Amino acid sequence: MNYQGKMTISSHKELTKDVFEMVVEGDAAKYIKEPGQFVNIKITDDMTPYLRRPMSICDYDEHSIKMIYKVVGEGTKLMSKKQVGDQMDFLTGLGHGFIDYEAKEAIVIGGGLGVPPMYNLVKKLKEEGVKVSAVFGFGKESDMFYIKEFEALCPVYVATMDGSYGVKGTVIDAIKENNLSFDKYYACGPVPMLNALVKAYPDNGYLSFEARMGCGFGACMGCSMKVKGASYKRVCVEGPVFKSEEVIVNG
Amino acid sequence: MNYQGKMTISSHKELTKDVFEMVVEGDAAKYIKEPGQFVNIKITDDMTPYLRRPMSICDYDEHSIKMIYKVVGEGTKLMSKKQVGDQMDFLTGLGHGFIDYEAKEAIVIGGGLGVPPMYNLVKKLKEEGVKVSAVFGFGKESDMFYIKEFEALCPVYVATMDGSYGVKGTVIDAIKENNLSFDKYYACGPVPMLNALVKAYPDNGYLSFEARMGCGFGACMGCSMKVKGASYKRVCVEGPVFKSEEVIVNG
Amino acid sequence: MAKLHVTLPGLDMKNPVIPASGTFGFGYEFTKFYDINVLGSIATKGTTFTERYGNPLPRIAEGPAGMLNAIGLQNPGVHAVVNEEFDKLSHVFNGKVLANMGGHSLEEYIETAKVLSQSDIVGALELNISCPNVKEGGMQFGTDPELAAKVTREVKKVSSKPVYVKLSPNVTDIVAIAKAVEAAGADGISMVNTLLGMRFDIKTGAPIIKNKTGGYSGPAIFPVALRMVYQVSQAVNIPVIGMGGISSGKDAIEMMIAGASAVEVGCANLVDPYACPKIIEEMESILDEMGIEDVNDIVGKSHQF
Amino acid sequence: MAKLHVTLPGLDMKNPVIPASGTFGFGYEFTKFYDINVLGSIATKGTTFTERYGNPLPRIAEGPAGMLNAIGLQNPGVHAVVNEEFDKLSHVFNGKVLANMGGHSLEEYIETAKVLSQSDIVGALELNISCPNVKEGGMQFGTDPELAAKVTREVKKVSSKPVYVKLSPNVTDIVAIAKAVEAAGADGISMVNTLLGMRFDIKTGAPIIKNKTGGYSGPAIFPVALRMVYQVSQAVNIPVIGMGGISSGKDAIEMMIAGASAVEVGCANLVDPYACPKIIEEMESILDEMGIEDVNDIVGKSHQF
Ligand SMILES: Cc1cc2nc3c(=O)[nH]c(=O)nc-3n(C[C@H](O)[C@H](O)[C@H](O)COP(=O)(O)OP(=O)(O)OC[C@H]3O[C@@H](n4cnc5c(N)ncnc54)[C@H](O)[C@@H]3O)c2cc1C
Ligand SMILES: Cc1cc2nc3c(=O)[nH]c(=O)nc-3n(C[C@H](O)[C@H](O)[C@H](O)COP(=O)(O)OP(=O)(O)OC[C@H]3O[C@@H](n4cnc5c(N)ncnc54)[C@H](O)[C@@H]3O)c2cc1C
Ligand SMILES: Cc1cc2nc3c(=O)[nH]c(=O)nc-3n(C[C@H](O)[C@H](O)[C@H](O)COP(=O)(O)O)c2cc1C
Ligand SMILES: Cc1cc2nc3c(=O)[nH]c(=O)nc-3n(C[C@H](O)[C@H](O)[C@H](O)COP(=O)(O)O)c2cc1C
Ligand code: FES
Ligand code: FES
Repeated sequence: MNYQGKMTISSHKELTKDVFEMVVEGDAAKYIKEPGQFVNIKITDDMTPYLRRPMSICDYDEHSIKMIYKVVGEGTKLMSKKQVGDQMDFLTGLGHGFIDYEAKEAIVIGGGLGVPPMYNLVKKLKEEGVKVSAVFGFGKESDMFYIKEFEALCPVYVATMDGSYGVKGTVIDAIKENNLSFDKYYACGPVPMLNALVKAYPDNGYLSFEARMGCGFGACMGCSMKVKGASYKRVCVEGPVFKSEEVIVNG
Repeated sequence: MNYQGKMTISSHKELTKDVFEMVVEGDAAKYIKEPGQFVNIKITDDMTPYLRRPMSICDYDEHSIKMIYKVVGEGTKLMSKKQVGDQMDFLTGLGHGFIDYEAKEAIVIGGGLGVPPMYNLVKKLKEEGVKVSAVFGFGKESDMFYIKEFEALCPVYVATMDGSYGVKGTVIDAIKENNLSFDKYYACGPVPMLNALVKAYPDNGYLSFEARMGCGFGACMGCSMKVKGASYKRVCVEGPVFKSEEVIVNG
Repeated sequence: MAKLHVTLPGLDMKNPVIPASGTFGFGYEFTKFYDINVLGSIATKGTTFTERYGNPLPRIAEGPAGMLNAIGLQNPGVHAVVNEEFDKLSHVFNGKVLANMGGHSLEEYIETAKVLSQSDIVGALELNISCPNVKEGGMQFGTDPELAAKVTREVKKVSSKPVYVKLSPNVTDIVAIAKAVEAAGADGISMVNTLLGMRFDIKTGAPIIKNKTGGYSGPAIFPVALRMVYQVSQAVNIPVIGMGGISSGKDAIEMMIAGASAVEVGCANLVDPYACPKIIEEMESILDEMGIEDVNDIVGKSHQF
Repeated sequence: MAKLHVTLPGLDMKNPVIPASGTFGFGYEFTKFYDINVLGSIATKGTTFTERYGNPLPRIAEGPAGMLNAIGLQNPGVHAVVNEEFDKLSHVFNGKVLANMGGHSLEEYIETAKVLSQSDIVGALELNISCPNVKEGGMQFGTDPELAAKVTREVKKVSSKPVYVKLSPNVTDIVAIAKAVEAAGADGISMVNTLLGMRFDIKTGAPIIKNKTGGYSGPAIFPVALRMVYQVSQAVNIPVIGMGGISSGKDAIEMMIAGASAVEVGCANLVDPYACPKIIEEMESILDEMGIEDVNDIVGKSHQF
């Protein structure tokens, strides 16, 4: 039942400016059930930063978790200074991830820091015999990361807002320009991207949402999202992955 | 003018239960002018504990400072966990210490954690040709520390409250039972001990006081003490050492 | 081993530690972490008569040594709470709960209290007149002694269980409000709720919390909470449940020394799901170290000074 | 490079950073650390008409991310301040100071203001009606809009310099008090003073601060201070000097976004004597990064939301 524990950093490197890959090892990894779940990390032992920081899981096995994160504030800055051998306190196996692997042709869609959780998902989909392509959106070429790692698994299409790499525009532009066909899609990224996707493709999608979280395990109601067919759902328990059919655009 | 700087721990060991000796190295040491001054330490880089922690100087040279401290609360507990190589931020050369070394026969008197600052003082007094003895008070034998180090410099007389070592009672009992004669005394220890000394020996004494401090360098008035002949003096700037003649007992 | 058992109106508790309302849901999220029967009681999520979705997101921000929230009393309404949430809870918790309740209006408080107080699992009601995060009702009842007394009196009339009134710290004179609710019949006082605070995104200039202001809680508010508990517990003759920033057994003991007869632990549960059991254990070991045999002996120990 | 120059009534400052009263003495202790001419101004230690020793020791305690103090306005009296302290300060500081003043009674405020406002080095007065650490006067003037207006009006009558009124956060409705002092002629508002708090020694049970309660300041109070500055700066037409927990350039910018036209930095100076110059430098570099040319452009930027 317990899914809390100290994890020890076994690898930590900068992928591109301010974006880091971190691997941690420890028993709490074994509570992760599926791609798209997240962990919630107490970065320091003191009172500041006070709250845990939620992070998606890029890849995992029984004993380790790989995350990719961007330094955006105080917490991630402190995290970036951690060294191999340092420990942090983790809550693991949080939330409901991507569990529907029944598709013929699927695309996974990641925007910025929404790219990492697609990694383990692509692996799972391929294991289940699904034909997968990946569509990623970044601001500009120098923001890109992890493309080679994905290319080793599946075809990758990129859109950049400034056109410095791949298609100029959004992931939707990349899907259209590359004439990608799919019967299911899986997406993670900024809310405007998710909203645009639901508008363009209202059916057969799974979208992973973010929210500022108080707890990450359902106790505080800090992350409630209005969805169709229920009064609300918690991003941290019922989510972070929601069906495109239940998402209320700009809800 | 600047007397603030990072110091690096070069040695750290437990002398007796909860009492530690720490040596730190760094440039800020060179601002120390005399025994009885103190340093003010920011133990962590974060906001808790918020304030610096004042500590007496047991011994020092141009590049290093030795302190002896007891774990009594959160700050000293965190300090006790620091390791050789760790850094802390120091304000050094604070306060006015013991500067009068003109005596024939002097005794230095230390109660508990008031013992350490006497170490460098004894050295100074001996350099100036003063005949020195030391009188130390502890709760019980197992609380004692640093006796051998002092015995290498001068005769040492001990009082313990429970009589488990030396004279049973206070430092004053030890002075009396050992018939110590002196024309000047120098003391540091808990306020009740200092008050008792001033009552017993109103003249020719120098006593080092403690106070909860906001800053340690004269800005906040957190440490003001009522003294004779002035409206008040700050323990951190005009003190911590006061003349017995100016101390108001139970002031 | 120190005795931790405490008895307050409606709450006979094996120890004085109660998770605070809004930080523990209706309890069962925590059964994933530990057996919640170790707790003295549970203050359940603020319940209103009708269902509430609460405020728009973001609802959470952070401060030094604390957090801000503007949940806005999201809850499924009193009937769903009693029929569904309390039912689920009664399968995993065999103690009595302190049922926290909010309201838009005097009428809503009264109707909610009627329903809640009839539930078997409810030991007492906790009347929240201090929620800073709802537009109408909420804190305004808690900042005016007369309104505070009025809602207390009306709720007392309809409640078959003891009523604790939960006070806001955002007031000039908390003692006046405490005395007013005592005079109106309150069986106990819970204090404090959150301090009203704000944070801004320096890039956009916008308040981080969509509702603009939020309630600040956590260690940062501990000295303020201690002061208020000290003041109020000396001024009234009903027990005070103290809260605000408690995150260790030492904190809980300090709060009881200030005058609290029991404590609630709020956002510490969110950061460390094991906060409450750890606090209970630590209290016991500190009391043992101090040679204190009964936790009741430290309640209000500071008042003699 | 971003322009940091700001102009407030009586204070033409090269930057908006002012060390807060009581945390900077009369300035010269800090000349041991840096050239204090880098500062916008200095809010000098609270001055009363007659000399005050202040409260008994201990005067200092700690809280999470903050400290408590109960100095009790220790100062050598207004004549000694003007003749000795300001004289010494004028040799090392060539700006104008914000002369903070306290009082037991209306009369003491008036007499003190007369003397202080005649000193050349004084740019403006800062009328402290919010000190929680003195028995009479002090905070009581700051918790009642009528009393607050009265003392403001009387001090304005005798002062030849602009008057800033320093408000207490320990109130239900700080906007009402701000409006009252504005109507009474205040030229500006300084806010906030400390939050009333307590800590206890768990071994003895005694309050750590001899005076029992103390004023809580530092990062812990930052979200509360931001909220109050936001509320007040929208409700009045005079400038607000914002303070409470500022310890970085980012904090100072957030406070100005909330609505402050300048900031004071209090107990951060005690922990890091270089706090103010560091804050000034950091403000400049953050504004540059954000592409903001004039710090005045961020004042009250949050009000549009
Ligand atoms: C389910 C989930 C998965 C995530 N996965 C990743 C990931 O794989 N990689 C990655 O780089 N980031 C991820 N994020 C965002 C990440 O949590 C934030 O970037 C991080 O918390 C910022 O912390 P900070 O202290 O650096 O920033 P600050 O702005 O200083 O944080 C202040 C507060 O805001 C919250 N916060 C700030 N930004 C966000 C945000 N975008 N989402 C949620 N809370 C936020 C923080 O948790 C904290 O409580 C995820 C968020 C969620 C909810
Ligand atoms: C000039 C001076 C020299 C000192 N020299 C030594 C020394 O050589 N060795 C040693 O062990 N101790 C010394 N002390 C006492 C030491 O500063 C405290 O033991 C220490 O600050 C306790 O910190 P804490 O966080 O562990 O305790 P806590 O009780 O958690 O501290 C809380 C607050 O109280 C203050 N405080 C607590 N006890 C004292 C005290 N006795 N005196 C002053 N402030 C206190 C702390 O600084 C802090 O602000 C000295 C104090 C002063 C003023
Ligand atoms: C996320 C969250 C939700 C809360 N919801 C409620 C509530 O519904 N009713 C209530 O009376 N108090 C509510 N509170 C206030 C807490 O019960 C408690 O009074 C406050 O947080 C102070 O305690 P703490 O510092 O230990 O968190 C809430 C607090 C938080 C952090
Ligand atoms: C040690 C100390 C002494 C203070 N003395 C005064 C004073 O004399 N007059 C006054 O108006 N405010 C006084 N204050 C309040 C501060 O000026 C400031 O309003 C408060 O500390 C909040 O700011 P901060 O969080 O940056 O410290 C004092 C604060 C401290 C910590
Ligand atoms: S973050 Fe607390 S319920 Fe989702
Ligand atoms: S500790 Fe601040 S003046 Fe002495």
